[in-house]
Amino acid sequence: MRGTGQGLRTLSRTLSIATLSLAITLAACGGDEGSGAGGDDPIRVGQIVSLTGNYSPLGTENQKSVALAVDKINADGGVGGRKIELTVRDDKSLPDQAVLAFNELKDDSDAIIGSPFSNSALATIPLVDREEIPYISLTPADEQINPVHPYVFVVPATSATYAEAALQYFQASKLSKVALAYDTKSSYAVAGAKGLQAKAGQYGVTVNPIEEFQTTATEFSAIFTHVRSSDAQALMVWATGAPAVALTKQYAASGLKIPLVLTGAQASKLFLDPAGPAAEGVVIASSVGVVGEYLPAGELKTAVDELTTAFTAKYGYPPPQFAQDGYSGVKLLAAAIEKAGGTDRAKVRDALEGLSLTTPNGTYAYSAANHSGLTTDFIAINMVQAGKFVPTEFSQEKLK
Amino acid sequence: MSDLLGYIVTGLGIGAGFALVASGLVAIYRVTRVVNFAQGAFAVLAAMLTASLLGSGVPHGVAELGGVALGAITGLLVGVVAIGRPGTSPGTSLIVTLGLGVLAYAIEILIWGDQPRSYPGVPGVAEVGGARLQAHYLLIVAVTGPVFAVMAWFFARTDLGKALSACASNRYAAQVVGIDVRRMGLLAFAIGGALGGLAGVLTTPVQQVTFDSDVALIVNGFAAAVLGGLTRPGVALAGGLLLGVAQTLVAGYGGGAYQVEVALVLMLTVMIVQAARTGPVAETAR
Amino acid sequence: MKRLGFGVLALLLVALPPLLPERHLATFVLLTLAAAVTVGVSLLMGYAGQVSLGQASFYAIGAYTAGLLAVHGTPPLLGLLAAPVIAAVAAVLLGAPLLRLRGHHLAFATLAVQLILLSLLAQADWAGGAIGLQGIPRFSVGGFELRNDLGYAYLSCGVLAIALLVARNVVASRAGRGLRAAATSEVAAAASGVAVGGYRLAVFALSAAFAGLAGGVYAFYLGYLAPGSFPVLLSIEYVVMAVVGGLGTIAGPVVGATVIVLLVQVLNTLGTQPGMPDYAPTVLNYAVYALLLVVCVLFLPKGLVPALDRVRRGSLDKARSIR
Amino acid sequence: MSRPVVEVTGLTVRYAGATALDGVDLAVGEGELVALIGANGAGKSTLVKALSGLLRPHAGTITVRGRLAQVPEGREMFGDLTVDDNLRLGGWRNPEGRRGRDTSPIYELLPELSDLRRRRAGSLSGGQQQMVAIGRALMARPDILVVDELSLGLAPLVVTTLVGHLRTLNTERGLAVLLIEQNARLALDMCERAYVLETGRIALHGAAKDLARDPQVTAAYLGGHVEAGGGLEAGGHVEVGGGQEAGGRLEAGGHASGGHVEAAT
Repeated sequence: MRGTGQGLRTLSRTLSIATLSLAITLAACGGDEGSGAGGDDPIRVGQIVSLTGNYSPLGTENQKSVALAVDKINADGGVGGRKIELTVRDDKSLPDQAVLAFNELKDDSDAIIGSPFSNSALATIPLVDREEIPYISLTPADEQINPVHPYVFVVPATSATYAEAALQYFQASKLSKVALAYDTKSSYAVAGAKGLQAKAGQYGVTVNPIEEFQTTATEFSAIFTHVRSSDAQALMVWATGAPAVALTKQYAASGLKIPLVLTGAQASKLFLDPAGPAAEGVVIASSVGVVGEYLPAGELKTAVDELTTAFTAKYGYPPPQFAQDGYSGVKLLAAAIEKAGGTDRAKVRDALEGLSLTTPNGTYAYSAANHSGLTTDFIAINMVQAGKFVPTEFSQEKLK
Repeated sequence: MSDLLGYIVTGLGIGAGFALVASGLVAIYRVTRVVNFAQGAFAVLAAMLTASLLGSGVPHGVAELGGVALGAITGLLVGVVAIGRPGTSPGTSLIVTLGLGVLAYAIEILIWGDQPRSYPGVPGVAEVGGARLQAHYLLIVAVTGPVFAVMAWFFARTDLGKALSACASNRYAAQVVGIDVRRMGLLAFAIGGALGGLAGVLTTPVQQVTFDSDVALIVNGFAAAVLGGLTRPGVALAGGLLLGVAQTLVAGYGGGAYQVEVALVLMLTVMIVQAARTGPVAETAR
Repeated sequence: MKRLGFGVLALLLVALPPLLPERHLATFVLLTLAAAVTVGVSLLMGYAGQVSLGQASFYAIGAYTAGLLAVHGTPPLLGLLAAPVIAAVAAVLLGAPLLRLRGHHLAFATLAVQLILLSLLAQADWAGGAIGLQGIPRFSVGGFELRNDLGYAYLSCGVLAIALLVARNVVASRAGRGLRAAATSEVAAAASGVAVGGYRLAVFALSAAFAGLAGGVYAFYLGYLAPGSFPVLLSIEYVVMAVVGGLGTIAGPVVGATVIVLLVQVLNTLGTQPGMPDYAPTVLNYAVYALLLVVCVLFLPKGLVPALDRVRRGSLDKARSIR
Repeated sequence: MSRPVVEVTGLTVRYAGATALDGVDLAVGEGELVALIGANGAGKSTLVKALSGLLRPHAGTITVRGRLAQVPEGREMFGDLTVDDNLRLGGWRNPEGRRGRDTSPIYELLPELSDLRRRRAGSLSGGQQQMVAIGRALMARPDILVVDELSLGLAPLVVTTLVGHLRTLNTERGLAVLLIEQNARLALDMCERAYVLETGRIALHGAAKDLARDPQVTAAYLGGHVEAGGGLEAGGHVEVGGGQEAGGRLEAGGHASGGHVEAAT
């Protein structure tokens, strides 16, 4: 060990090197600030998205579809003649990185499209409140809209909405006793489970047994054993990611004959591919866009087809739920800016609150009291048949 | 009663997966004194390759073998970096394997993307004493048993196995009799890689695999291995099975919300009891 | 000389924040907090010879302590002061059994402790559960509320300065010498009358206190806490920062944290450039982290600071010989 | 001295700046019994490691003609393995391959080991372990055996037996032995020639007989009780035999100082 004095000399020197490199880096980072001069001022949209870490499977789909929507709008001449300029920042699936990204973006952005990770969004929202910048959230957490944050607008249907749509399906299908299993570590799942229990009574449904598991769980025979010994007529599972797949595979082998009901988090190939044949016959709630091909011709069908065609052409597979969210988010923002006649933040906010727009996710109707926008009407209850999502009779009736 | 039996058999199936990861850790640790943090990555890489091979039409069996082979090769490569430089202490090697585990993320995402993968295993349902379980669990148990038997035979009956055990028992003496300890260490890494790969290949059909599945594997594997002080493959097998059964029983009769804690608290307790019994081993980490 | 070193550091910490563009102040705050945590990790690894892969637990404990107290109406200053105390108490309670373990056992044990903590936090409704603890007020003393990032930059600078000063004094003290002896040979240290266990526990608690204090500032700065803010990778990051900077040096943690944070920022900017494949940020991030760690451990085992020092001394020697 | 099996010239080994061996010259001829004595820290172990190729010398050359095998200090058993496995692994580098790992010749040479075959080496007594260590070294069919601290921690009677075995091997098979010992009396007794290693250098070397009478050696290594010119302390009785006699019997004390050595010739 060297003497402390020498250590400190080193310290002072290395610190000055560090400072210098910091300054250089920051200068380099700041280099893009002045761009966009000349011609029409572009509309600057910042996107905070999880490109690395746990939520990257969602984030990459968000980013692809946001970029696709921006390209399409720009190709069609922009919004009010102004092009959209997109700046993307990775939050690494970490809330504090989302805050960093927000701070980097806020001064140079007319609006922000938010992270698919609910913790990131919730960390950013206090800053959104302070900065008063329109924030289009791509995560469904109910906490974002309850209470209403003036500048925060949520795109995906929230867990509570999914729960209510499922209850409507149960009521219509005369399933009055439903077993519930949920991931205690996922805020989406916890919110969904709570929503289901809270509203079950209104639809004449009793929820029993209630089973808990963890995101890391790989084995679910205990849940199936408990459900088998109950009189439940369906099993509804709230989960995201890996456990949903493992559970579905094991459910297929469990010998249970009652319907397995899953939610929007499973309405994509990210679930269908790994689950394989085990997913056959599983009931999955999704946004209507996922089953766009079964929609009757009309405004909604057109909106869905526009995305599906463009997305499939570019990436080679149909757009999953998270892609629909990203695409819808950009559409909503563009419509609001158009309506506000510019990028004045307060005006865009007001425009969003009075907006009604049909996107691949359904028809949004934001209001001062409701920043969620989607109703249960735009949630389809589907069954997996031959590896595809097919609307149940209940939903086909509704779609007509 | 049939519930209990079902939990136990399923627990054994899960535990066999843990045991394979654990035995890979043990195989490497005995010979090199390195706790290999990249052990979970072997499983992930093997499973990913198997999924790709099956997807491109390679028949079952061959695809799985390919996965295990990739595990072994990866093990060897990790070994070369972790212990290849003369004078690398086990503590340093531990941090190197930690780094290589993260590097594996980059490689996996580059090649296979960040989406989960899975492939079908043994289809259908088996009934054991009135309890239903996925038939694939029986395959896992059926493969794990002979693998451990072959390992026991290899270490106890073949000269190469004895040489590996010799390195584990007394490194200096092994050098004295002319055993190339470093080469044996690399062999151990390759064996550990193959065992890790086998774990991944076998367990993926009942679950799925993502690039970061390795954390759960390594934690459970370490918990199983630590029961035998990281040096006894037989105890690691017992540890893995115990851990698997404990988890299914807790989920079955307690609740599924605390499964992770069960494994971790068990691991901590075992380590602390062992340390209290043997006294702190002076082993600096770096 | 000692005074001068700290003088330069103090000057830098005071002068730098106002010069930074506001949008980079957040980076500065998180960097400084990370450096303060890393001071503890470096102390633990370099002086007590122990790897902790769970240091983010104490960061989280400090953050939740401050956050929960503030949410329930305790004055923020009290919450901030309680953060390091509770973190240190937790470290003493955990350390008493855990520090019987050595090397990789301790590494796994600390990792396990963090996984358990995260799991419990995610299920603790009183702490906000998986959705997180919202509505933490901003830091304030008396009637003065710390609103802008510049204030937090100075607050976190203060935390780093405290961590560095305490660490320096511990290193120079009798206890510090005892620890160094313990790190090299526990038996020899014990034989020469050093209370190894006690010192080791003290350093563990001290490093936890640094992390706790930094966590407290983090809670007020961000105003929101969730289990997802403290992943295992964060703990590994601290180890990388400590190793890259150089263990057992005072400057190491600061340099390590600076290098890593800046590199990650640059990579993030690079990876999200238009035209980059969508996996670029992930792959770059993981690959560079991994390679930096592996290369540093294998080829610069003492870290950047001593390596730079050697280079400098080498060139000085050359200069002298020419003269 | 006949043609050397081992020849060391100008051997220098350094650890992190400290010089452990400094220009050591040493040779052992075919079928010769040579002793190397020295105090703790003189560099004996370093020399052994360099001879076995476990250390890379800084300067100098080591020439080994034929095969060299080592009986390491502290026996260094494979404690978890059986005696038979320990022996087998001794033949790891044997050029005859699998056949070279046949352990039966060792049981003929060292019959005491026959009954211990299946025992775990770690469970044996110190003397039995030393016997296994010698057997293990013999499995390599060496031309020279480097024995590092034969007597350390062993009872006198046991040491006698071991020395007996080494002498037999020497006379009947022409095995050369380099005996590295702290117990100088034992070493000088058994061997023909001897080297004295002091702080990394060869301080003295010559016939064991002469060295035993050297005042410096007696003062430093034989407890200072033996006067120059061979004067014997009352009660102590030392006779140094040629070391070549078959069946030579030797009783040796465990330690140099105050040790009591008798060698019948």
